[in-house]
Amino acid sequence: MKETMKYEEAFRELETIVNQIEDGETSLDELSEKIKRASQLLKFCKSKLISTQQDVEEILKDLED
Amino acid sequence: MKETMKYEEAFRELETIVNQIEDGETSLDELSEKIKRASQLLKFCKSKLISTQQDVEEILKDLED
Amino acid sequence: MKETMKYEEAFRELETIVNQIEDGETSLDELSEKIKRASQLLKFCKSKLISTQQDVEEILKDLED
Amino acid sequence: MKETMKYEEAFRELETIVNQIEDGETSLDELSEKIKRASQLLKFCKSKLISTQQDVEEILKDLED
Amino acid sequence: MKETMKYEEAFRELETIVNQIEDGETSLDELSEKIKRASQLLKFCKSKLISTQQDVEEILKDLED
Amino acid sequence: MKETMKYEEAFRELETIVNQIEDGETSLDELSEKIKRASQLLKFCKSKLISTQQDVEEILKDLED
Amino acid sequence: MTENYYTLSQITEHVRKLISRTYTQEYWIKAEIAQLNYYPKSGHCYPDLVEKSETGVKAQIRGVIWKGSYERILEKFKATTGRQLTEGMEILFRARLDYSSTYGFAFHISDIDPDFSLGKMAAEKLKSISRLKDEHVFFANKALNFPFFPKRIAIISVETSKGFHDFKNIVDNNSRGYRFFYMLFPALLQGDEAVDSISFQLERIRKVIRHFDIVAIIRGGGGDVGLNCYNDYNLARLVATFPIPVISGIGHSTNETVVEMVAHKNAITPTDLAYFLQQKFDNIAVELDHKMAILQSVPIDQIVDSKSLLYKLGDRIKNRQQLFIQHKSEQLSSAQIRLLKYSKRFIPHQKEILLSKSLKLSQLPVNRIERNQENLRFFSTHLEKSSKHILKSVWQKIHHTEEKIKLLDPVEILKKGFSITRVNGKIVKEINQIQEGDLIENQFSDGKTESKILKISK
Repeated sequence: MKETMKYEEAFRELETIVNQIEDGETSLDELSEKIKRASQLLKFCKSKLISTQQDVEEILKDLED
Repeated sequence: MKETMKYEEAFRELETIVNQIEDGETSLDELSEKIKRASQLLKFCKSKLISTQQDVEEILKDLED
Repeated sequence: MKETMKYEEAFRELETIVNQIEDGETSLDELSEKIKRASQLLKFCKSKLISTQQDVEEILKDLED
Repeated sequence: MKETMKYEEAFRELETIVNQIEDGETSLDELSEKIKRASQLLKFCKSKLISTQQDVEEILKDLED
Repeated sequence: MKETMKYEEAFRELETIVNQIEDGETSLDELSEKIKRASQLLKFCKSKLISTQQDVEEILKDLED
Repeated sequence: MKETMKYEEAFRELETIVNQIEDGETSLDELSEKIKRASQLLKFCKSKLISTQQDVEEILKDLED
Repeated sequence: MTENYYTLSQITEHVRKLISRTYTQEYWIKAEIAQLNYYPKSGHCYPDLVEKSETGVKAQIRGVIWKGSYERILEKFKATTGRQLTEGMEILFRARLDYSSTYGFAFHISDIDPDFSLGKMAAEKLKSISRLKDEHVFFANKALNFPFFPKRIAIISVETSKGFHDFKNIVDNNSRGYRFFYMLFPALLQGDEAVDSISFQLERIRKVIRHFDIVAIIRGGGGDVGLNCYNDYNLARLVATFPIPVISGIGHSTNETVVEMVAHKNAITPTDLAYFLQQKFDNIAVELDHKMAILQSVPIDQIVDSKSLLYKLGDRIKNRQQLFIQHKSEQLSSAQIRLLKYSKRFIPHQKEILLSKSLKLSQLPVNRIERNQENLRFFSTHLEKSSKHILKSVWQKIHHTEEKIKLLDPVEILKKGFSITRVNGKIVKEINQIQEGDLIENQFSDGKTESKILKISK
């Protein structure tokens, strides 16, 4: 998963997959792939909630320009 | 049976065969061939299901951590 | 009777003959020929049925394991 | 009477004669001739019937076992 | 009377004469002639009938065996 | 009177004479002449009748045998 | 040389007396403060009061507010309007016109009407709103999509303010461990200087906007005074057109300011703002938990369902093939039964037909002969009967004719006593045929007589 992936994108993708799974639209062949992906997305989203990697230095540098 | 066959395909083919046998659309001449095919499909589907189940369970276990 | 004859063909022919005899459409001159043929067809169908049944049972037994 | 005559032919001719006699289409002058012919046909038919019956019974006996 | 005369012809002529006499169309002059003819016809018919009857009986007796 | 005269002719003449006399067309002078002719005709007719009757009876007797 | 002249003081003294006599009382006057000229050292204030027209200054006069009045007036003004007296502000003041020989004209201001200024401010606020609306920017910030994860916050506040402190407290110490990133952009948040200060920081934020999701304006306490800056058109416009959502947490109880109106959300207080953001994260967390629950249950259910479907299919195959074979076997049995039944029936049936023909054959000729015999017998009887009948009727006719002839024979009539009369050989039918004296002849059955007529009577 790209680090740059936006959390909203991730959340939307997760939502789509979960809806597909919930609606039974997922074939068994795709199921484990989808769940794998959903699992990654979920982890990513959760981690986003409790982490931040914003760099103040960078902002300050940007401000000075 | 191709290794690349999909579960959904296999299941549909299996269902078709069962329906044909049920509807009396099968001639006796084809019966054993069809049952043989159905048997192969059933085995294939079962193994696919079991492997998918294992995959899914692993992913989900990983998710709960 | 050809060894390659199909069960369905044989059964249809048998049924046709039985119907002809039932409806009195058969002349006496043909009667014994027809009954002979019907008798052969019956035997053929019976043996086909039994061999198919054995085949199918074997395949299904294999499935239960 | 030809030995090759068919039962159906013989029967039809017999029937025709009986009908003619029944309908009064036969003159008295022809009567004995016709009855003679009819008598021969009847005998022929009976013998054909009996031989066919034997054939049929043999075939059927085989079938009933 | 011709020996070749047919029963049916004789019978019809006889019928005609009987009718004529019955209807009183016969003059006295013809009467005896006509009655004579009728008598001959009657005799002819009777003998024809008897011989036919014998023939028929013989054929039929043969048939019953 | 001709021997060849027919009964019918004789009877018709007789009848004519009787009718003429009855109608009173006959003068007394002719009367006895006519009566004479009538008597002759009557006699002729009677004899014809008797012979015919004998013939007929003979034929009929022959028929009954 | 002119001997008649006044000294300056004579004139100014005259003017002073004239003015003091004319303007004996105070007046309410409307004017704009051109310059405030407040001297904090003395505490006095000497505002330049002007009236402007389109072309320029129409009137100008100096004002004087002594320290005591100024403190009283300002306190009242601030209490009512929430503002300081500022240059450019139009005020309604009570003053007496005064003339001083040395300083010239001046208004000694004893009071300023804060309500007038309040009305003016309200008008200003309305003007700002309508201008923003006219420019179609009033709802621009609200129209922005609120970020899904409002995680990176540019905060405009004062480091030491209570509001910022409250906000940090909530955001940094939430029980669920959410981590927000925020960065302070310090600014004055009230009073007339606030407009420039906030605007400056907004411009700074704009430079680094890619690092931020939202801007939060957080004011720390300080009551309702000094909030008129948030009605400033320029500041409001900046907020409204800002490229990311601006949330206000200014914290006051009076009417909503224009900045708060155009902000994406007005959270009222810094605490509310913090809770609002936290709530956003809560919602996401709840959604994620929900999705996780689905992920944990649905696929397993699906697999279980698929398994049961598969087993059912397997069962169906087993059952159906049995039924199939059974059905075929039944078909065969029924064909066999029918074959036996109808084959056996065939010949007896044919025999019956033959027998019926045979019966007909033995019966029909006998009937035929009998019928003919009967006909012949009938003819024979009829012949006899009819012949006898003919002979009988001929006999009858003959006898009848014979009788008639007998009756008609004149001889027979004469025998009954009749006679035939003739005269001259002719038969007499009428009396006129004869005359008296005629000789007549009478014929009898057995002879004749001759006689003479004696008399004729008619």
